[in-house]
Amino acid sequence: MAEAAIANDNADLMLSVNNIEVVYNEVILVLRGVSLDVPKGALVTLLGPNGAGKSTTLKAISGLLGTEDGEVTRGEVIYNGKNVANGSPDQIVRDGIFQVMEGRRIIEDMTVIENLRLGAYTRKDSNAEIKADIEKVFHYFPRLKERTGLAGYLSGGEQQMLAIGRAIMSKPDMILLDEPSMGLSPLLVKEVFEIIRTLNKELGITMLLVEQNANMALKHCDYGYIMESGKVVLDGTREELLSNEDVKEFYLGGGGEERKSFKNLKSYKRRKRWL
Amino acid sequence: AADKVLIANLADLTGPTASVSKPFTQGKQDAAAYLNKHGGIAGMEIDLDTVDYAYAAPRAIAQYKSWKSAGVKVIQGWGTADTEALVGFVSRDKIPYYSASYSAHLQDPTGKSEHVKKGAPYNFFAGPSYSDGARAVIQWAAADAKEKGIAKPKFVYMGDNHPYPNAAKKAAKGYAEELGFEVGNDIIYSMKPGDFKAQCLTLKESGANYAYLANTGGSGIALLKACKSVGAGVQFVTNVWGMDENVMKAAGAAADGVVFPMGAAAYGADVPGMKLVKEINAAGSNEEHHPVHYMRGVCSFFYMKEAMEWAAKNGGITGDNIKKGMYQTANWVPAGLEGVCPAGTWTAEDHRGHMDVYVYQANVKGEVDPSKSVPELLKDGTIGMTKLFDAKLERKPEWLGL
Amino acid sequence: MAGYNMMRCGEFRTTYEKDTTIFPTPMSKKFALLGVLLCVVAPLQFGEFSLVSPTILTLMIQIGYLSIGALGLNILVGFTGQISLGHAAFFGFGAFASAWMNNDFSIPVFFSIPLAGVLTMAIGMLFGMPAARIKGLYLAIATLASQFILEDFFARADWFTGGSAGALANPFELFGFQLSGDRSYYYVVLFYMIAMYILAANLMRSRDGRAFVAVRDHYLSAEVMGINLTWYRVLSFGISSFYAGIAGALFAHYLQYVSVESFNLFLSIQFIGMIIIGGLGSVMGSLMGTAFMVLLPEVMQGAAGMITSTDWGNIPAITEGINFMKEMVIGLAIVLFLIFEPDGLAHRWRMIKAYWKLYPFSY
Amino acid sequence: MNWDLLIQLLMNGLIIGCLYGVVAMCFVLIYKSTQIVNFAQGEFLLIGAWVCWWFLTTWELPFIVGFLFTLGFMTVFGIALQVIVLRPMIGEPIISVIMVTIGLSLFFQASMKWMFGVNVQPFPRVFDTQTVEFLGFQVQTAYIMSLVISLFIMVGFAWFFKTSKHGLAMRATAFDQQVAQSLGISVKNVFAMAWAISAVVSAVAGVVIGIVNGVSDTLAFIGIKVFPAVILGGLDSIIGAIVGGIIIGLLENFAEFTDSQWFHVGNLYTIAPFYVLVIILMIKPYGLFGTKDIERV
Amino acid sequence: MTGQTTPILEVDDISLRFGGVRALSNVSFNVNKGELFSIIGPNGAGKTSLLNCVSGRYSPQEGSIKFKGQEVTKMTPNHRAELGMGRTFQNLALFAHMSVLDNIMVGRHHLMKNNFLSGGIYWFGGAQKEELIHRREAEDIIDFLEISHIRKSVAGTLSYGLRKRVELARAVALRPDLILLDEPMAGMNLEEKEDMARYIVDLNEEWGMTVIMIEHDMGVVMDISERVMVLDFGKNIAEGLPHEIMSNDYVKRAYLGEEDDADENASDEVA
Ligand SMILES: Nc1ncnc2c1ncn2[C@@H]1O[C@H](COP(=O)(O)OP(=O)(O)OP(=O)(O)O)[C@@H](O)[C@H]1O
Ligand SMILES: Nc1ncnc2c1ncn2[C@@H]1O[C@H](COP(=O)(O)OP(=O)(O)OP(=O)(O)O)[C@@H](O)[C@H]1O
Ligand SMILES: [Mg+2]
Ligand SMILES: [Mg+2]
Repeated sequence: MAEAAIANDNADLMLSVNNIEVVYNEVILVLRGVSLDVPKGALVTLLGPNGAGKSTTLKAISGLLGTEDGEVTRGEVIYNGKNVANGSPDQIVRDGIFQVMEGRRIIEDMTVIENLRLGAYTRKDSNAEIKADIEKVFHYFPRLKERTGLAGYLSGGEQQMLAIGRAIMSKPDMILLDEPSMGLSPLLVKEVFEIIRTLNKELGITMLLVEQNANMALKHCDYGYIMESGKVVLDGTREELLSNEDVKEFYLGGGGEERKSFKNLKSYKRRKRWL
Repeated sequence: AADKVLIANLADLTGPTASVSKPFTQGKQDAAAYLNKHGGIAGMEIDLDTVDYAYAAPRAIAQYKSWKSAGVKVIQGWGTADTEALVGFVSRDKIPYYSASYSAHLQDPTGKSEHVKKGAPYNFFAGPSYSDGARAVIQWAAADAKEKGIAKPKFVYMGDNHPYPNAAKKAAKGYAEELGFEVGNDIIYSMKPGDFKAQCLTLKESGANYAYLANTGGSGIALLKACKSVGAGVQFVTNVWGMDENVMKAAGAAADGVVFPMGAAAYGADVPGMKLVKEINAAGSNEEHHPVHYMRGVCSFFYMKEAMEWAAKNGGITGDNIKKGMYQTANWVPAGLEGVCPAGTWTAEDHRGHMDVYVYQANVKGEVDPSKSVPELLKDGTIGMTKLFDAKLERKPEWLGL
Repeated sequence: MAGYNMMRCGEFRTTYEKDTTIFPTPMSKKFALLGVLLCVVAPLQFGEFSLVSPTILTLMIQIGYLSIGALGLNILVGFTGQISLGHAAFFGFGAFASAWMNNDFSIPVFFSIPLAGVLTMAIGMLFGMPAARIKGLYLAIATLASQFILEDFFARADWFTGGSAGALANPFELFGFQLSGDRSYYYVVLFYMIAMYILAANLMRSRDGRAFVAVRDHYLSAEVMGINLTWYRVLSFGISSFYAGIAGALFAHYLQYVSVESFNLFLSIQFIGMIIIGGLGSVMGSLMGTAFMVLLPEVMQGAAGMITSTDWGNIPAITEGINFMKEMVIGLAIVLFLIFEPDGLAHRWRMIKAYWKLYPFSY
Repeated sequence: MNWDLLIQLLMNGLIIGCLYGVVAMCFVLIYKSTQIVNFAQGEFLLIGAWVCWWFLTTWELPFIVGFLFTLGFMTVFGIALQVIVLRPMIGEPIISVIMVTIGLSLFFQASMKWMFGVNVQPFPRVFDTQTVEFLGFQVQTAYIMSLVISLFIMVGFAWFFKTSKHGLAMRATAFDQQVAQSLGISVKNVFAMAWAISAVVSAVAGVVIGIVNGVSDTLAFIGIKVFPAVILGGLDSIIGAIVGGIIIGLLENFAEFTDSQWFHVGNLYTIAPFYVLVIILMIKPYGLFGTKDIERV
Repeated sequence: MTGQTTPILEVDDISLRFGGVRALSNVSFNVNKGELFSIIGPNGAGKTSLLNCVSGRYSPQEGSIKFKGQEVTKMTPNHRAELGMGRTFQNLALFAHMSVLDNIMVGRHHLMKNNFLSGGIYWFGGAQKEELIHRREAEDIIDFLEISHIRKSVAGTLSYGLRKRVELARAVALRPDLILLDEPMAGMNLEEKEDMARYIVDLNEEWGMTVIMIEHDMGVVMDISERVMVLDFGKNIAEGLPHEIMSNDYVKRAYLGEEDDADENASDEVA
């Protein structure tokens, strides 16, 4: 996608996914040729309905696909100039890509601190520095500090915070975020996006963000892609997408005409598809 | 081409009982090799089909079926597992089964004894039953106690709570009482060697003078060692599988003085039959020495051989005729094995072949050097065994099957 | 496990009834019937010529009763997710129970076999009680207790097991006919096997079967869905023991002799091997796995025999080692098999079918 | 009541218990990092014992040297085993992996018998005093050795798992391999480490038993025998393993005592611990120190 | 809306502690029959815990819970289900290895009679007949929730959003009088939320189920719920009609974090 580069001021790509095809269990074809580019330091978002293949795309990048016997059967994932498709996940993390998986996935039988320390597993830094960073995470998410018990007993949202905190701990070059705002209260959603922006703008961490909360995502992103049933169907800069009628209608709500209340949608919308 | 006779030979070369099955099987294989060098059985070459069933009864059964369909007339079997599992089949198919499982209840062909549920007409074995073996060593113990002047000697039966060790329990304890022993509570120790100091402490505390070990050698070693370390001053007597050269080597000083029964003379013993045994060895494995179980293997095979020869002369080799062949003469020893196998008598009502038992004592002098082989140790006299006496048990009808 | 959904695609059914058959496709139904037919004619003898040798026949009988036991264990492990290391003990209990009822109360074998199943079921539920509280591997080890406790019980309870001498079991009788020969007894086993497998297949597509799987997959939400955890955990012990009991009884009346020695921990472990190799949670898998475990040693035996019969047999090193190699290969075969097919035979079978059904488009 | 005997038995229980504890610890090590219950544990002990025996008899090395060589060998063995056999199984159903260990145990049993024969072989004299007096009770010197070593090992691992980053990695891997990988943990290396460590510890126990009872294939049975100890302490607790071991050891001997003094049932020694085990589990379903599963929805 | 105001659920100041953590302290509220009742509150406020107390996963240290006028505080979850209480979970709790259909059929469990005996002899014990009847029920639900295309696929392999929908289907299959939904719309995009909202409204209006819903999307909450309760730090902060809650400034501050700027995620919905 050329305009991706153009769209972004600094043109050098960090990650570019070229027309990949993903198959699960040797039989279930899920991605049918997905391509997307993530420029260095950009915040790119990936939207789409359930089952579109967003998480799969992220797993294909981070190499976690292999752990669910899925496989990239075609195309390539170029990260800093080298193809990491079907690479081993731990190596990819060392290379600097860190995925925050969908649905929290914290280590339930460890404490919050231990979880955070695991986030820093690949770092060579001294304990002191790691301790400092843990404090930083607590600064972002104060209520985590109070939770001394096992992480498994945290509330859904608290677990989500911990998951993001873990990503911060690993000081990656690039973070793949899978629905970070899921299950967070409105206030926290704002905070989380603030943090994401800070990480992106201040620490210069490149972000690929999968979100259902299109409003928030499009508000913060530089560039966006929209997937449906295993294909990228639309992409553009923030402005382009925000002004796109279909996006307005299906993702932001209240496209064009005055938005109906959730209660009075008597007839279901017929899904309009781009293909 | 001289026609062949197929003889089935079931062995446990890899399973839990391998350590004793190996020499026993070797005995039979050497015997077969020897006989084939000297015209086989009744002019027929022996085709000895040795199969390892790793002490797994189901595998024994499957093997039995294929042998049966191959028209086997006689089987050399092995242990409790296979023998018990096949009793029914062999008596239905009329195939004599020479086993190394010496449970007394296999000695009642008709099932008239109140101790057994069903007769085992086609089961034979050479050597004393577990019960008679126990009786023999208890006899010795009684004499020994008298000698030492122990007024009321105490006897304890030790073994796992398992068919094989329990086989001689009733008989042994009954006989011990008969001979005026005070019989203490049984002490149970697992067939799987572990740490048996607990049992030894109990034994020590029970103040027993004589303890009978009913397990196989492996766990016996652990027990003897443990009891030595807690210093339980008890005279041990074992069953026929409880003691041999390897056990002496492994147990070392702890095995010294243990008394045990044997169904055949020790290898190299000074008896007329030993000449033939040496030739058998030469014809087969040609080892420097064989453990005691080898000898019973040889005897078992030769008893079968003579029965088969009789059968061949009297209406051909069939299971039935071989069975009859066993009954022909009283107090018989296979030609050439005099003094090796005790004289045996089998009748249609009573398969208690051997009522007289050789009683031996193990002696271990000084420290055993583990890097030396058993023959070496025997040579330098570190380990050895001496024959104490021949126990002659009377053929009591009420003992049949007990 | 439940990958069966995959073979459904492209199959259209007109009624729900057709949709809930045991056999996912008409093809598989034909296959099954064919299999049964083969089993029925297998032992027949035409004059001199017979389809299977007596050895094969015994092996088939062994596979028959063992696979019933394995299926029982699979209901416990595969469906309800509770590992048991004491299955052999229940198998043994069934064997003794049937012999005992037949000998001491002269209940005809025809009835004593199912009765043994019921009795074992009761015992199984008793020993299953801990499952109410204990889970996973902790439970597995707790069942190890039932193995040792029952084994010890067998060795002491002379009245029940005949103690060290073991118990005699009478041959199977039907209207005064003795079905003791392999050929005739084979049909007894076959009948039971088919019956028990159909029973299981039905169980799995009805209410309690689903409850079992639900308990395995997510017991917390299962409870919220109105499933009584304790009851179903214990019940699955009961049902698996019922199968074990039947299998044991069939074993007893086949051998016509039962000895304590046969029911040790090793057999329990073998049972587990059968269902894992066959495929956890797969009814047919239990059968395949059993066949694998029973035939493996025999095949190895045959191979060993062949090698020794060649002039290699004269090389002492080989004749010495062959038996050990045989045992080693048995272990190795299990390892390799699982490396290449960790989900068991049944799963591989499904994948093959699924592959042809819906490649390359699934959704 | 016979106090003297009771004391002696309990002493014995304590010492054997520690040995059980060491073996139990091997299980825990594997389980903590891979969730696998290693049914080939007994064979690990056996291999350790045989290899050491071989060094001492055939090569006639002094004990210390031979022992260290053995530990070295077992490290390699553990890693090799993981790389060749268990690495392909990463991510597969745990139960299948457990079955693999069963297959392995069959394999090793046979191969050991083939290599070293089926007879019990005595160890050369290692300590010039086979037993030492201990509160008026004869204790095999070897057991003292195992006791000391096990204490070291135990403390070491307790620390390792609680604080070291690799310890955490092991626990994380055990909890969820996918997540562990997403954190950059190389599951492969973690497993290799776990198996190596466990193999080494097994060797220690194996050698000790070998010294006391001599080496033979039946030595492997202790692998099964310590299951109750493992569970009693809690599958994933190092401390628990030792405590569980000691408790089982004491139980056995106490059972033996009551049996010999009053009940005369016979075999309480082997059976009683199981009854107690079940009762304790009914009260504490995760053993004494095992961590509960999180039951949160 | 349903006129009568007989409470179907009465929660009388319950408190729940986990060691130190006070998850709930003296929470009381009633839910009337046929109502659509929402619970909102910051993360860790105790919403899920509250739901767990109602559905029987946790038992509160103090207080009592009445369902249909019946004391259920000490009752086991499965018993409550039989009384007509269904729920979905915040972190998915499907039977991962079962097909979607079987998942739903499990929901029918307490409404069915056949057991391992009659089930074993499927055709003769009347099990088949019963299974088919309930299968029809299940299919109705499948059609209603538009998941017929994944009827036979294994639940564990579905995408997050679909799984959520299947969970709803499973809960509906119990035919509960009271259904508890824990963040049913988490991880869905607008379009899907609209559908989900639709289903919930229909369940409430057409299928006559009383609904208790935990949800963070204020837009949805405001639009479809009749009454809203706010939890924070395990306490019942406020309770009332949606617009009342929206104007409650504690909620604005502690939950929505609204300064005056038109807020995003729920913004134009609420305007
Ligand atoms: N492990 C798996 N095995 C088989 N199919 C899978 C697997 N994981 C995902 N799928 C299928 O791949 C498709 C895309 O799944 P994916 O999780 O990527 O969707 P998504 O865009 O993340 O949806 P959501 O927004 O709900 O998370 C879905 O149809 C799902 O059923
Ligand atoms: N089983 C438990 N053990 C210990 N603490 C628990 C347990 N369950 C919940 N908690 C604690 O209780 C508090 C409330 O948890 P709960 O899940 O009810 O919050 P919530 O309102 O659902 O938050 P969210 O909206 O993020 O899901 C949290 O701080 C959590 O840590
Ligand atoms: Mg997703
Ligand atoms: Mg919650």
